[in-house]
Amino acid sequence: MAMLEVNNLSIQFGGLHAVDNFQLKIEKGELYGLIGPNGAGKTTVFNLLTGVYKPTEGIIKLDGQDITGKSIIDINKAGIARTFQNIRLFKDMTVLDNVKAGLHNHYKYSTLTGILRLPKYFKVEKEMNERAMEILKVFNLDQEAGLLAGNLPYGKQRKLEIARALATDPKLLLLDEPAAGMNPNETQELMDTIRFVRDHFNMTILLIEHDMKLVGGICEELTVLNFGQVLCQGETAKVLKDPAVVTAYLGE
Amino acid sequence: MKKNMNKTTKNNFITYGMVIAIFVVVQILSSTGNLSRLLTGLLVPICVYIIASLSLNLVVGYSGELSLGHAGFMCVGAYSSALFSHVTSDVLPSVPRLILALLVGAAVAAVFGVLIGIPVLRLRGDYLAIVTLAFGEIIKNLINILYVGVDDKGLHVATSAANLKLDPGGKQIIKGALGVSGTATLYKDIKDYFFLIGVILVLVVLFIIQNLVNSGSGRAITSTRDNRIAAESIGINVTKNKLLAFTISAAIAGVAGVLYAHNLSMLKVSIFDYNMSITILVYVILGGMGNLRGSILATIVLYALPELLRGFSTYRMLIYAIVMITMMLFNWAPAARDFRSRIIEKIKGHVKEKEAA
Amino acid sequence: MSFISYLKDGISLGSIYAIIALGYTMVYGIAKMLNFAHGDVIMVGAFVILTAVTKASMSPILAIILSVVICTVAGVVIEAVAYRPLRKASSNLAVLITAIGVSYLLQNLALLIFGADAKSFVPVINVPSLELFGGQLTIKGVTIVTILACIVIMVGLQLFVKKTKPGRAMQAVSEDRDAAQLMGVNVNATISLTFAIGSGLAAIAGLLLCSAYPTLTPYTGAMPGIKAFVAAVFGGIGSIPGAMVGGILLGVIEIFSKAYISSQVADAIVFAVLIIVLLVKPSGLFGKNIQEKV
Amino acid sequence: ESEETFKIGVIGPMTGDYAQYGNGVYNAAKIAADEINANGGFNGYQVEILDAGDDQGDPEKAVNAYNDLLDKGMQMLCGTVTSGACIAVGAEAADSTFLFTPSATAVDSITAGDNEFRMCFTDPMQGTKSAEYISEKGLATKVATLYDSMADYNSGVHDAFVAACADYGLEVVADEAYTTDNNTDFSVQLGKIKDSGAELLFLPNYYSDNALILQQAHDLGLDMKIFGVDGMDGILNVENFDKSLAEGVMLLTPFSATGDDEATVKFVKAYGDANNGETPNQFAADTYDVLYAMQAAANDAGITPDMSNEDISAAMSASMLNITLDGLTGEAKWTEDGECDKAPKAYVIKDGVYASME
Amino acid sequence: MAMLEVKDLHVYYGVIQALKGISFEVNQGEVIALIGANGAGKTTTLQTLTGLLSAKEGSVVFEGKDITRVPAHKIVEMGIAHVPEGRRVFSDLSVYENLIMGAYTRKDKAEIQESLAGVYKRFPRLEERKGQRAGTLSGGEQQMLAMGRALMSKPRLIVMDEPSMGLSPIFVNEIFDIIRVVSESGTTVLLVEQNAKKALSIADRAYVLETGKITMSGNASDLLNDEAVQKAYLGE
Ligand SMILES: Nc1ncnc2c1ncn2[C@@H]1O[C@H](COP(=O)(O)OP(=O)(O)OP(=O)(O)O)[C@@H](O)[C@H]1O
Ligand SMILES: Nc1ncnc2c1ncn2[C@@H]1O[C@H](COP(=O)(O)OP(=O)(O)OP(=O)(O)O)[C@@H](O)[C@H]1O
Ligand SMILES: [Mg+2]
Ligand SMILES: [Mg+2]
Repeated sequence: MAMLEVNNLSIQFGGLHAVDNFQLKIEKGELYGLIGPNGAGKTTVFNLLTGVYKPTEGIIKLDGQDITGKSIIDINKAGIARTFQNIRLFKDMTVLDNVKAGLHNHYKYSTLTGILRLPKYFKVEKEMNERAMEILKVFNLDQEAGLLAGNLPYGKQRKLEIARALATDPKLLLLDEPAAGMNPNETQELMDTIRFVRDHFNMTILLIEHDMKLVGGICEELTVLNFGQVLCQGETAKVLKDPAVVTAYLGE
Repeated sequence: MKKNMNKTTKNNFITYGMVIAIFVVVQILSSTGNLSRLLTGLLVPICVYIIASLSLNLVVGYSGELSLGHAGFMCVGAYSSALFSHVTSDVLPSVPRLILALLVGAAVAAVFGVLIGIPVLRLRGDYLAIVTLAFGEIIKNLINILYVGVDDKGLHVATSAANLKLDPGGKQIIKGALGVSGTATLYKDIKDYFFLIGVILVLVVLFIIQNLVNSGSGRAITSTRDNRIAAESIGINVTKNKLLAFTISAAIAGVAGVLYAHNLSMLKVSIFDYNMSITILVYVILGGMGNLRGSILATIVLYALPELLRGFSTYRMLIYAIVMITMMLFNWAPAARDFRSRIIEKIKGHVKEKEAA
Repeated sequence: MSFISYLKDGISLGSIYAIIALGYTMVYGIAKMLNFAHGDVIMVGAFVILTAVTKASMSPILAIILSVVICTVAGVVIEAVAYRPLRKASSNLAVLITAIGVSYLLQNLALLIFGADAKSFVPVINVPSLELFGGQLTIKGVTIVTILACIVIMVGLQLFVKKTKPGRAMQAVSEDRDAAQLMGVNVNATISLTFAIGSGLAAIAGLLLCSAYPTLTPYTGAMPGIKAFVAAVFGGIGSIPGAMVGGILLGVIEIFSKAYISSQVADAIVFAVLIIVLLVKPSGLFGKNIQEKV
Repeated sequence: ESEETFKIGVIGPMTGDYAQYGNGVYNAAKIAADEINANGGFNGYQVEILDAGDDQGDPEKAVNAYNDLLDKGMQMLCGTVTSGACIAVGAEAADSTFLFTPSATAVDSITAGDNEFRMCFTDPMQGTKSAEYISEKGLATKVATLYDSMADYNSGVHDAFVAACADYGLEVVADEAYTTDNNTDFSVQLGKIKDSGAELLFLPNYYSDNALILQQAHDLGLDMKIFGVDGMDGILNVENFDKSLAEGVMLLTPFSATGDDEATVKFVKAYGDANNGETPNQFAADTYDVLYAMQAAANDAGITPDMSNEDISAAMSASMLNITLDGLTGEAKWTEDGECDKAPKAYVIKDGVYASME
Repeated sequence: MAMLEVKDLHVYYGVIQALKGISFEVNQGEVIALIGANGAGKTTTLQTLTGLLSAKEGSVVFEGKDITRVPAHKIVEMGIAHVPEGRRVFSDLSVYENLIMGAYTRKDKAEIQESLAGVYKRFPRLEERKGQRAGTLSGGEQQMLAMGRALMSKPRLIVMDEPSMGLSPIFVNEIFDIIRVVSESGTTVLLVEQNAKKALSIADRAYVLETGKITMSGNASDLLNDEAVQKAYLGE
């Protein structure tokens, strides 16, 4: 069974068919890319998958479970986590707390336990700290654990967003332009991290990116979106040579 | 990471320490006769407003919602507990009665917090502000037509004095606009301990809020404040956590109301208007959002200021207004902040130089 | 007939709320701040007119002009001294609190200058009442003037903001001050202009308020200010037509609740209706319900 | 030198919504003190009115003001002005500092201790007396009320009036209220009152609200008798008020500033001279009498400024029962519970002045 | 004399020093690239030039006039336009209204219409969407709008902050083409870019910024071939 199966997905804004009859199938463990010209509807697809927008039509299945129309929270609980094109960190919280917030649904104690500082509080918090530090280490952020997230440089903020998403222990990770604003060296480093995350956490990853070096370098399969519709789907190397993709997206 | 844990714990203890230190200093001054009657009289009200501003800080500072109706929660806490005290004044000794009254006030205010929070917390920003303001005014309006009396048959509730229909020998407790009188008189025997009780309550409230915000629920609450959509995207139930913060805050405001009602012999509803909510908001903002110690200090300074300015008679409130504006500018204007941090840097540099030399 | 006459009363009261709300919403829309001192500027305006007419024997027209000028200047000065330094503060609540401080300041200044005694406002607007249905329904001259003024001001403001260059600058400033600067917009001047217009309108509102309800104390502006704030939110704060509609509706609801339910809890009912409206339409009647782009 | 003077405190709203009442009290207290100092003071000692303690009508701030005045050496209190505040301060002053309120009308204001006295009538007394008077004089059988239900004074008088109406055979055909926050538009209430068939409208409110009510009643063509209590007094002195609107208004009050007796004329002149020509209101007159009653009691008790507050308080309280005062507000005696036993006078406004109805 | 002369610029955020004495110059007609890692101070430099930030020390001279203390809105009038980082379009205004805002300092209506037509010609997508609220445009569309808006003021010097961020490859090429066209039509360009390779390939000269200081400068083609630059900024 595919990890993600999307059929006939559509949404309209006013008269604009932002996403139209979109299909997608991603197998477990795959590193999948979603590309396309600006305004093609890529971010909108993410928003549909994560419940930010409700589709006008279509079905989304995660690991066999129908999640169409569910709330953002329930979809996250079902196993999809994401990052945002315009970074959305908890800026006034520490780096560590950002990740711990991501662990929220997996390490629980009651509010009263927290207020009264019962032994369980200390035990769970300790476990959370350990787990959070483990995740931060993957992204080389463990040194910054005590800083406020808003004070991190841009590149590290992007990484922290991924770390936070990972903390929710998803089945599918959605990354929206993770390399935006990074220089080539930083991008290279990010590619290694994404690959590591896939292997180490046994994750399925769908990402949007305009940096062809990254897309070509790590994505196994690609879907190209144009004017809300699928232009081309398939293996990365093939898709990138498709003449329609070259004219619509890549250029010479 | 260890260090980080220690830092918040240390911070919490500094706050407790500060409160206790203030208490001790005040006790010493008062036992040596160095505290004027005016200041002595201010002690309990200051505790009332500290509790209220801590409670509002939970909503404004940590939950990130602007509430302009906090006086409403104080009001229901005050009235319900005063009613309780009057009704039970013959059956309970004052200490357990006061403890129960505190619980009653907190519980009733919490119920109102939930009832109001459920519809209201869907709104944001200034809209939430106006709706909380509206709720505060509604509470005030309704309590103003509330008449409660007690006689041998039990409790009577009506919306006008004429409809109360008490038996001869019954007494009116809540009298509409005339409010409730004589509550403090019921506690004459422990009146001298009210400041101590106030300080203990402040410490308990600090304990609750500090521990809450440093727990899982607290992280959920602050993450929602920082970015709602991101919080939802990691599975945090935004509404539930906002409601949690709002309810706890309402209960604490209720406690402030209880202390208010029991420290004075007169409780009238027109006091709990939006002006009071705003006054508390002023304490919170001046002290800094999410800064509990700041709330405490700002409350002490701003509450005492107009009282200490009594010597200026007619110019008193004018001076207060000017001082308030100036303090806000000094505390919040970016230019002033830069200026301050530069001074602090300089001092630090100076100290280092000295140390080096 | 009584329904019609209640409706008329509601509109008379509502038009007063509306005229205050227009100034409120204007300042909020552009400067993005709740100017809690707006109601007190109204009070200042009314005192200026009253003093000019009774103490300096000025003609009403001159007194009104003087009041507009003084309020305009006061608005600009208040903005420059008390609000501008906080424009880049890390929380926009800071300036809200300063506005409250300014409100206290104006009230207490007025108290020192004019004393605490309530004063009756002198009739300045001498427009005859309109009699309808053979005298069964009388619409007061002040009401007619207020409604006309509301419409003129609403249309004028709307045209000004949408069609003129300074108006467009205001829109740009309200959205993104830095970007507006990069377009060549003088942000300080634009916000000053906003306050000038808002405060000028406050003078007019003071005149109409005190003509309709001729009593004046240093605290006269406070409650109508809050009500107008409610009206502005009701209509969708920042929306100019919304302020007008919100004000009128607020007045009508208030009068109807007094008439048909209870005069003691009329305010509670008004506020309850407000809450219900906001729950159904979270950004007010005319507010744009903008979905954040994620 | 300070041992040689009595220090008297005044507490009331000097700022805020009720500032006009507090200022009236404070101004009158200073005038009375000057006169008293010229005619022998308290038992031969001079009196000094301390700077007014501002309470904004708030019980909590009133207690703060009370403590502050004690710090400044207050030995006797002339206050507080408003009822709620007086209840709170009364609890503090009970059996320690002599409290004499000119104007707090709620019954509870002076019940906390035996050392607390009142100059004005109580709410129930005014309400009941009004119903009695209306009934006895046959002014009306159907009456209407309009009052501020959020203010303690108005609502206290109102509740007593409505209760007494039943006893005196008056039918309340319209019982309308407004609130302090909503005290400018009375169109609906007055409309209902107009339609109710009432012959008389009872207005237990302060004059500033009543001035607006009269204006709107006039606009509405409301044609019925208007009856007020002591809060109505002062209406003729509202700046720029069109006095013709108040023509025919009746009120039960112990004092009127337009009275032509020598004492009133003298007081009104002195008050005007000291306060830019302002006319004293009911609060001022009651305060003036408070100071003179204090003088009488002080002379009777033979107190001296070096005595403690408690001693002064006890001595004064005892003497209060011995004295009678022929003051601006009538002839008064005090009972043990601190109440003033004096008769209200009925006035009607005629040609812009108060005329006795007798 | 150079069109723009920047001398020894020191800029602070509170107590944090972001620029530690930066000097460079831009000559009439040139395309100058400013490259550097995240947080090096590129945006800070541009914002100081156009008056959004004020320098603690140093001077900025544009066409012989000292503009160090001139407020931002006057600088626009003097002929410098700024395409800000993160686009900063007026999201509540329509695309058309955004463009008209760009011509705020200009008076002649006919000329403004002419410029508008020019922008529409260069960015047909904007004409298609001229009635849409700018806030709902996709990232790329917003970038076009920000560029178009800056051009509406008919600047003599245009400074751009990462104009290629978030754009599709084809569009990145297009943006650089547009920059070239803008430059060829006589407008001087100061360009900040992460995409150092592209930036250096169209620039005449370039400066490298590292933690608030200029560490290298020279002809763009020389830097493109410089080993250190290649290693640090070109990912080779
Ligand atoms: N809430 C909305 N209301 C109206 N139109 C919208 C909304 N959200 C997106 N759109 C439109 O839908 C289209 C697709 O937008 P989307 O953000 O998905 O593009 P994208 O493929 O992510 O582009 P980019 O690579 O530039 O980020 C765009 O034309 C955009 O203007
Ligand atoms: N508002 C601010 N407050 C405090 N520090 C800031 C602020 N803005 C920027 N900085 C700091 O100033 C330095 C320079 O930032 P700047 O934005 O100019 O970098 P940049 O070169 O444009 O980086 P990027 O490639 O990420 O856009 C950084 O260290 C940054 O953290
Ligand atoms: Mg996108
Ligand atoms: Mg930058």
